[in-house]
Amino acid sequence: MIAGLYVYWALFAVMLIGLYVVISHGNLVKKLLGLTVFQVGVFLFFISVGKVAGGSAPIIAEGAGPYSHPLPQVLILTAIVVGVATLAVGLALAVRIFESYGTVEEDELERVADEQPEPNGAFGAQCVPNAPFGSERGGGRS
Amino acid sequence: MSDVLLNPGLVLIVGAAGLPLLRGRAQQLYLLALPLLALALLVRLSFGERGRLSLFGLELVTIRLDALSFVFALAFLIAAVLAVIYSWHLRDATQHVSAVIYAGAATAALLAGDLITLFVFWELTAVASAVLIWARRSQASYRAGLRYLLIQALSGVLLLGGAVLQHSVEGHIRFELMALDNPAGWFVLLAFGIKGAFPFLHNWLQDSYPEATPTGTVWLSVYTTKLAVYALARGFAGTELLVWVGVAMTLFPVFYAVIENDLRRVLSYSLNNQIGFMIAGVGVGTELAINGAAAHAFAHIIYKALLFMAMGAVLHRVGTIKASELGGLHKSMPWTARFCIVGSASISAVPLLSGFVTKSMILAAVAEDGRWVAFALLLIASAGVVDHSGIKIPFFSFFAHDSGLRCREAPAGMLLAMGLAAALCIGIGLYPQPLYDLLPYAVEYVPYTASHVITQAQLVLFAAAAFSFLYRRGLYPPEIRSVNLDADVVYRRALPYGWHTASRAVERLRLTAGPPLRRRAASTWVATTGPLRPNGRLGTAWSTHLMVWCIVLLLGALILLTVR
Amino acid sequence: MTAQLPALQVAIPLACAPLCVLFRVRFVPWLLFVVAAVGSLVCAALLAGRVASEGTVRYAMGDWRAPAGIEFVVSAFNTPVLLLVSLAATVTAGYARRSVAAEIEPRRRRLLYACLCLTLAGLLGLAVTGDVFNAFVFLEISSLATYTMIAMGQHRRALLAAFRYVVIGTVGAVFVLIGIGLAYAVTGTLNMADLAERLAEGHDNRALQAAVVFVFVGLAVKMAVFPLHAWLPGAYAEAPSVVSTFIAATGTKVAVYVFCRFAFTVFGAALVFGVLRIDRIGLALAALAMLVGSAAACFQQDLRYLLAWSSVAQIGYILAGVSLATASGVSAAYLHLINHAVTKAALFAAAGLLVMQLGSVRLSALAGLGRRMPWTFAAIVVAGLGLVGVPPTAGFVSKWALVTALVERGMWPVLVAMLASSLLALVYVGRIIEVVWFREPPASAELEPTQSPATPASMVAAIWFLVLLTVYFGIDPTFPGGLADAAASALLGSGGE
Amino acid sequence: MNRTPRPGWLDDPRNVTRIVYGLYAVCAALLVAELVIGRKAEFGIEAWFGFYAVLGFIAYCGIVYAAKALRRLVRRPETYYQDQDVRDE
Repeated sequence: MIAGLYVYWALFAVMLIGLYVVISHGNLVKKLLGLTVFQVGVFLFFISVGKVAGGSAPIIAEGAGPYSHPLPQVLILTAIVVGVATLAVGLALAVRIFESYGTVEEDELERVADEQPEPNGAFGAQCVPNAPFGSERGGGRS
Repeated sequence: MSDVLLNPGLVLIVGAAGLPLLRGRAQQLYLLALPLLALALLVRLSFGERGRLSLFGLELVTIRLDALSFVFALAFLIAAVLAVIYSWHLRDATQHVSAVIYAGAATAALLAGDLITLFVFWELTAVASAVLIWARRSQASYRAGLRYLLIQALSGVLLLGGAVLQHSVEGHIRFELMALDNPAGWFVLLAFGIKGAFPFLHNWLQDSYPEATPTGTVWLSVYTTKLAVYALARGFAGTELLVWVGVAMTLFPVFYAVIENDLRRVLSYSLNNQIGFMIAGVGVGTELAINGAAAHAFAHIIYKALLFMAMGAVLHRVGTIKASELGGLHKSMPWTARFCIVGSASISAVPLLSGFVTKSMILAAVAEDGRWVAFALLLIASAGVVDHSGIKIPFFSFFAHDSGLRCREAPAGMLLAMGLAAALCIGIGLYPQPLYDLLPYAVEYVPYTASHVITQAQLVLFAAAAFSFLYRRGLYPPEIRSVNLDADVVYRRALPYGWHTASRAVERLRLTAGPPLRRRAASTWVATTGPLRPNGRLGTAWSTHLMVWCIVLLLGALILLTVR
Repeated sequence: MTAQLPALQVAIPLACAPLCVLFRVRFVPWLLFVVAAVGSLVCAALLAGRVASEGTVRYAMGDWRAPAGIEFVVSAFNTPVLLLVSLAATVTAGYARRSVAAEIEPRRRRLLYACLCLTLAGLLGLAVTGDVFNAFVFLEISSLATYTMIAMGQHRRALLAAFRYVVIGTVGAVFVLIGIGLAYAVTGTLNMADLAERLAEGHDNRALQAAVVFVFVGLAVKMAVFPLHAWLPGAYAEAPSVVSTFIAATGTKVAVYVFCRFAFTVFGAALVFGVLRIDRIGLALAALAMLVGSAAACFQQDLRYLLAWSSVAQIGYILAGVSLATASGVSAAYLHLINHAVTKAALFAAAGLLVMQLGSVRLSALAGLGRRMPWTFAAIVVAGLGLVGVPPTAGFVSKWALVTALVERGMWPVLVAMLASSLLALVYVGRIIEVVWFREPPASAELEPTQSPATPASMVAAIWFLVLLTVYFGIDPTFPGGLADAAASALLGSGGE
Repeated sequence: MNRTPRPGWLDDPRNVTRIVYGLYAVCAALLVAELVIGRKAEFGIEAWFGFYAVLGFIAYCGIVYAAKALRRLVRRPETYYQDQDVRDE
């Protein structure tokens, strides 16, 4: 009835590839792409759960044979919308980050954020040597 | 509820409030009326428990009158009457008020049927009696009183701790025979032991009693320790440990009494020694022994008060009580001397006097119990009593070499009180049956057998002969102005000295070892808290790799740990 | 009309969101948010009344019956959450007008209000839905709106914080989705009640067990359970004040509720705590969170970061209560959830006011200001003592309940961690007090004339309303306590234990 | 104070000596009485003749000598504690 276990292994691999991209790549856009791959893997997993071997599309008609379970497909339509929205938000943020930091590499972002003073003077670097609870290097983060 | 007020002790405590309102003769009469009233109330009160109160769910029994508490209460109140007469000349409301409260609190503590009531009055005796020491109004008495109060308060705290423990373990706070198999018993025993001046816990007594006023010491000599004896007889009768504690108490003060110069301190050591006899009796715990302890306490209260009265009279008239300064006073104070001799003979257990008919009960009980080591040691201690109280007190103050001091005879009130006390000593000695009738158990003891009279007379008189032998050969230790170290050296000298030394050492250590230690601590602190700081490994904003790693690892860990 | 209440609960804020964007008049978006918040509060109150009198209310969306259709369920276990979220929204709405005006540039204000409405709708939907997939959708609605709002923070670090939250939050949500998919594969249903019925047996199914783990790890991200907490400090501290006030009170709390709902009424305590022993891991993580959160809070230099780290610790308390899986534990968790939400909202609101007036809430910038701004700092101190758990604040009541629950189960190590954490809380709250009252103000502050604008009454009123509510709940905890007890018994009663 | 320093009976050393000899005589009489009347005894040695007399005498001397030894150990000047007290203040 189910399309065979190898499908699950393959989809599992897709998910892991997505996650691996998120972990291994510093570039924010690549991270988002990895995230999308991960999501797509999950979506496919959902759909494969509803697949009935030899079943047709779930269209009710006279004399129709067995058909795949429609509910996962409906759900995944919603999930795809959610995924697209997430991707949109993420990309928009990436663009904003590039505009304000000049880079989308996460390691560099961290360094740039620490090195350059914040635009607002009140939040600028305030070094407190030997304060009882320690000092903070470079710029504040308020 | 209203029968709470039937407490003779409460009569004294409440009545004391009226004293400062009166002046002169009216105050004296009122002062005398208070213990008489309490005495009348005590005699009219039937045996049994009354005055029940409920406090925070605890059942308090404020009055428990039975044969044991009655004997002690009777002695307490008679002594109060005598002490009031003795202090007839005194115009010091502070002393009167505190003395009457002290007597009342001690009496009420005797009657307490539960540990909480006992604790309340136990502490009240401590506070009220400390005022009697401070009333001497000297620097030495102030400090002695402070030490005294501190130790007495400690006893109270231990008692309260014991009460709480007993309540949590046994579920009640009744004051009954206690066992030493749980910590509550040990707490309470220690509390009683402090007030009863057990060896190494005794020094508050010799430290403070000689510093009190002449009249104050008379009051002090009556109550605190005898209250402890009563409490031990009630709570720990038949406890083996107490036999040996008692024997030790009879022995070691004897040596100190021989070399002590301050005669009231000699009496304090002697007091300690007499308490030892009673505690040994309590420890033996047979009917005869308890009877002996109670009877001896009764007689002891009278003759010890008499001795302190005599010494107080000397102090009152002469202004010093150092044996090295005194001598030959029998010419100036003949009656005081006579009464003092009666007291001394009583404490030495000379036949026909009160000590003879009571102490021998304890000795007989010890012998009857087959404890021959304890018996022999008590006999040796008895010989010692003959020395310090029987001979040293009257001899060095009233006889010995004439110091040349001349003064007037003691005031009439003092003489009357001493006379009454001496009469009681002789009366009990001659006709002990009424006292025996009061004792907790039926008495079949006959003091006046030929054998007993001969042995006791031999003991006393040969000891006296030894004294005259040694004294005339010049072998008796001379009276020397000195301070003799006792257990109090621990807290009066060693502890303060140790504290000073330790604090100096700490200061030095701070200066030498401080900076490197501080540097080390600071670097350790930075190393351990580093990750938590805003830019430390944990406190910083985590990168997305790290966060996703975390979630993946947590997922993996959870799957490994939980899914089976 | 009253029959439609469960739908209205979500529909009102959801409808207000697009309207916010449509209207360009200055104050209308704010007004719409007020309408959404007050409307949902009214709905929540009416629903709570109905639940109290009639028991569980079930509502079939579009009249499609469960299990095929989406079902909304209002019962004792989610009325506290509904009330809390809508009340927080209402107070935030009062606070928002001046705060948003001060912090957000005009063209983005209506977007912010729209996002607030969406977040509100998402959180309420998450609380009210009886369908697991629907729960995922609402989770994403609220999350997406939250990411956007955080990015509107004044400083560019907010962008980074929001991005990180997007990544980890999405991974978490997808984990939840995987879990739901596995559960669906096993049972063939998405309705919570139906799932519970079908999951009563067959606990040794590995796919099912994996589903539980996925759902809980995913939700742990949203709850900010240590070590998945890392998004929280940045997100709370960099977001606009109004946003941090709102999400500090609601975001993680609703996630905790969903956790409870899944644990007790979907998978069942027998599976989650009996077979899988999630409770042990939950308690261990809770203890870690308490210690690390409070300890890190002690070292923060910025008031809002400090508060955020303290939230990490407080989530530990709540998680500990839930993980006990006893009536008293879950009740204590609910109570602490309510009390902490109110307290932390008050603190973030006060921090927002300080940001507005001083431009910074670095502790060094606050030195010696206690005398100049006594009311604001008094509010911070009272609420801060609530974090420590000093009577008579609400924090004391719920911590006490939690201590009793822990003692009942003999969880001494967790109890020790909790007491240590409270001690650390005393340290960080003490630091605030020390800086604010006992330090000399920095010399520069003396020289510059204070140009701080007048304190807006609406913001102060909002702050003090929350602070007084904290104290009131501390003195008379019958109302939140009753809600919490009812919730705990509703959860455990149907949890199959 | 006492007005006339008239010499009392006890001021004469011979009288004191008489008293002491009287005491010795009574002691001797008591020993005789024990011999004549006899007494009960509980323990072994106690039954020995003159046990109490010897005990009284020996114990007394022993105590006095022991106390003399003790004095060498514990004797301090009278101001011993006062120094401490003064230093405290």
